[in-house]
Amino acid sequence: MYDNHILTDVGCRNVWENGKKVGYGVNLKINYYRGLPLCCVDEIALEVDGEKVDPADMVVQHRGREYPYLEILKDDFPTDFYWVFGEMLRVVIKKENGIAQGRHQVKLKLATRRSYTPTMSATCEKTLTFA
Amino acid sequence: MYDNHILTDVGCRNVWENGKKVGYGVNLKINYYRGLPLCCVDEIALEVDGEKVDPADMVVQHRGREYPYLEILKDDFPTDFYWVFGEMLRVVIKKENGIAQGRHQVKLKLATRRSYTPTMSATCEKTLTFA
Amino acid sequence: MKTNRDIKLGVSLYSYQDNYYFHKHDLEGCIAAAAGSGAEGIEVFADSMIAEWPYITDAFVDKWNGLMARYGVEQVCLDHFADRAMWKNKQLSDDQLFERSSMYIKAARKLGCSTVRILHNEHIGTGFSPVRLTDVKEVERLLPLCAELGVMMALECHAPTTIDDSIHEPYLEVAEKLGMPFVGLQADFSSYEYCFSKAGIGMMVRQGATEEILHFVRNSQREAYFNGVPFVYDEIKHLVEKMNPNEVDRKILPRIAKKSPASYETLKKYASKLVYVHGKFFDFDENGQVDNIDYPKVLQALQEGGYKGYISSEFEGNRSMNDIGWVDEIEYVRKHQALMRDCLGYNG
Amino acid sequence: MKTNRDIKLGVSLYSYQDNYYFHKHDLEGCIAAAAGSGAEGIEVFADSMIAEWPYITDAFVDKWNGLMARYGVEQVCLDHFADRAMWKNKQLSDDQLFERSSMYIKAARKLGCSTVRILHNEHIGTGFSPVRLTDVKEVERLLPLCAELGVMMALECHAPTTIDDSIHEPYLEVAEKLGMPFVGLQADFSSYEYCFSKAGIGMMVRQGATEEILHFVRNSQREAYFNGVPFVYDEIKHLVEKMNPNEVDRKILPRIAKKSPASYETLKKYASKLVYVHGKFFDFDENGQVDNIDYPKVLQALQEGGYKGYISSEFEGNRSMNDIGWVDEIEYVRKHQALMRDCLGYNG
Ligand SMILES: [Mn+2]
Ligand SMILES: [Mn+2]
Repeated sequence: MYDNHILTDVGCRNVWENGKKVGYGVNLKINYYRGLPLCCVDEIALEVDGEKVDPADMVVQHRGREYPYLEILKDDFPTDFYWVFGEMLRVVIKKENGIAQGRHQVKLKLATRRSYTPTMSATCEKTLTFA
Repeated sequence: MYDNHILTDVGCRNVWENGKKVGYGVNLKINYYRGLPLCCVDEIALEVDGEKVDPADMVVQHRGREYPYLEILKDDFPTDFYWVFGEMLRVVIKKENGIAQGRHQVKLKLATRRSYTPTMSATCEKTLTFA
Repeated sequence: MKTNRDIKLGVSLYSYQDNYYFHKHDLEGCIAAAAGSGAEGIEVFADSMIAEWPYITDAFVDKWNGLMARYGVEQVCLDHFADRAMWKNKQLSDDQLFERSSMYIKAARKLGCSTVRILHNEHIGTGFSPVRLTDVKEVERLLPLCAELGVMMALECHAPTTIDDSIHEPYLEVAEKLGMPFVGLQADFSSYEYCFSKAGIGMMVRQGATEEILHFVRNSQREAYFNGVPFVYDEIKHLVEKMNPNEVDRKILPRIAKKSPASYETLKKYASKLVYVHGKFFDFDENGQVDNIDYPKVLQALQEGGYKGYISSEFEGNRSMNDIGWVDEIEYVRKHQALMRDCLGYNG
Repeated sequence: MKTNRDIKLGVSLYSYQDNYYFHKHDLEGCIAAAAGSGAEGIEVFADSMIAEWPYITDAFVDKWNGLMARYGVEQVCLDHFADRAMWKNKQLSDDQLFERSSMYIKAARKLGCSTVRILHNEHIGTGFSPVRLTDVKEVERLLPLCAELGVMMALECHAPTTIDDSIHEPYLEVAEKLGMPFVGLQADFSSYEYCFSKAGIGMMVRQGATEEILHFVRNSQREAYFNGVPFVYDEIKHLVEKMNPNEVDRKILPRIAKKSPASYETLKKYASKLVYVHGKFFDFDENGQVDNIDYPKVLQALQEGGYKGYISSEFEGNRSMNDIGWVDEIEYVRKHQALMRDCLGYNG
């Protein structure tokens, strides 16, 4: 659901600290008709210019807090942090020197677990300009 | 400037009070590369389904306050209420029973006074669905 | 606009999901859209349109009640979900699922909804859901809370099941056993589809299906229905084979060729016992009728059977059409409400 | 990335206006884009990207300085406007305009900008602006404040004027008279256009102009420029007439056919006195050069003339291309910065 829209170009850019690029981030929207707890994210898989992003390098930013991506996949992660329907979830990839400014081919696979339907996976591929 | 975008379909709907429709509103975006004080609005002219909206029926909603449209055109209207660049200005047309829900042809002429260029007028016509 | 009719019309805000997802309308805008369609009841998915969910603050409750007053509508139903597969390798225990279900029921009460659409284990039959949903044992545990709060659990009977499918009966029996009549049947018009909607054809074709085959099968379904005979796919299968179905067709056909409407007689018989109804629809035909559900017949059965309660518009065509552009959900619901009023004789 | 070069490169956030208007990037995103292009200076339009304008809270100042530190850039210039026609039937008095100008200068100081692009009365020559902008008298009144705060007023000399146009001189004279050297000349590369950019052709054609004629005139302009001879429209006018120009062409041609670059020699002569420079551009050609301004020549003149200060990218192609779709401003500025670094020998 919403496959064409789960990968957005909003806020697509490098992340800086003290004058240096330390990563880059993209904003995702949910592939379902309602919001879900973060712990119901089954998979966020990113490929940039044909190269798989290491899940260990990914952090998820949500309502002013930041969680290592692998953390939200763990059993007993809190059930009350909702990825709100229609709102963006920011995924930052930690990487020294970030990503070269400009256009990159980004592929996202987003899988979420739902109540009564099996885990649904949406895929979206776009050329995004990273600021 | 931004002619195609000055008339938006965001929040396009009837306005209700106590279970009754008392008007309808549209959200506009500015036709310039910066924000302008509300008093620099030279004209907001609306035509709905070919019929001109009476300027006396229009109110402008801005940062939690509401001004009769004709008020913002008056000399000495405050100069520090900015229509922020990229943000929407809500125009509500007071009308008993509002507008019939559904699609209507809306034409907007928006003219703004600027610093060094003559008053610029943008026109936009769209079919909008009023909720 | 509030009435005192036996059958009242509502809108599930689910119908406006694209407007919300793409930020055209916020919760208030969706309620305004529902009220503007002429509906008097609101069904809300807390998971979708209450941004602070799973918490509901007093401030939100006040805002909510204010919206109900402003738009002259009433809160009717809140949708419950059963996210048991909460973690990758671990599921909620029955106790935990019970806690979450209680949360939905208390939220319904806070918002003044007399009904919770409960996601019971047989919602879409058996064998499809990957986890055990809210089963009879859970419902039994929830009944005292529902009785205390006065909230009815509506068992949404969605295709491929029907309201008279015996798989829903144990829920009613447990309520009877406890003497707590707070669980009841909810019809969803998906059970009354006599063909598949043309809303889905475009998307199926974009996924690789053969347009001619889809139209042929759909027309055969319609012909059978309007001739009053059952549609049997095996009877046209040889004709479909001649049209050279590809692999996508072969995957899709068994699913969409199954359509046949549940009995209107049964609906009439059950009508007075139903606690809620979903007026599901996907698209209209050239005559302004829902293009795969016989609304005049379905609504007649409900009316003649003495249904008392809400029928809420549940537009689902957005999902099969929004991959290629904007679907005007507000316009769809407006027409749907007008059609339902027509069928029920409310326009005359 | 901060350097201690004589000529530093900046970006006017004006370049990212569509990203901001359409909510792709907020102020921080635009600063990140500028920093990512390799620039070390930021020019900001308070009227566009400071949402609380005309007020600047301490909280905003802290955020701003934090952003400068995070992205390793420095604030360079804030743009002043002269909205004298504030009301429909009444204009700001000179006193009121002075107050507003002071507001911009104080804002620049608060944000750490050493320069204010002042919208002086001869910015785009005379006879076009509907009101008297910030004239010599106003600038004279502003000089003491600028001297006190250490803020330089940059007189942006935009086409059709040039830096050596005598209409700018009275401003410099009044500063000299007062012994307050806080007003200076700012070059804008619009003065160095040797043809019109192809960025505008699409829009002009969409407005009804004849594509063949536009290309013919543009090619004639380019031919003349690269042959080192002045472009005289009258010499090709009879050829244009044979192409049957329509009314739109006749309206557009006098405006776009006027292009001829100001003198590089003069630019070199003035370079060491300039206080700020706008690297205006609209589009690139196939070779990665700006398609209507001779950047190698212009930057050579500035460098050889001993310019010390910022050249800021000012992308304006968005305005002539965004009526038919998204213009990738970030990519344009990135290429522009790379081109300027090339021209200045910063890449070797
Ligand atoms: Mn339903
Ligand atoms: Mn400039």
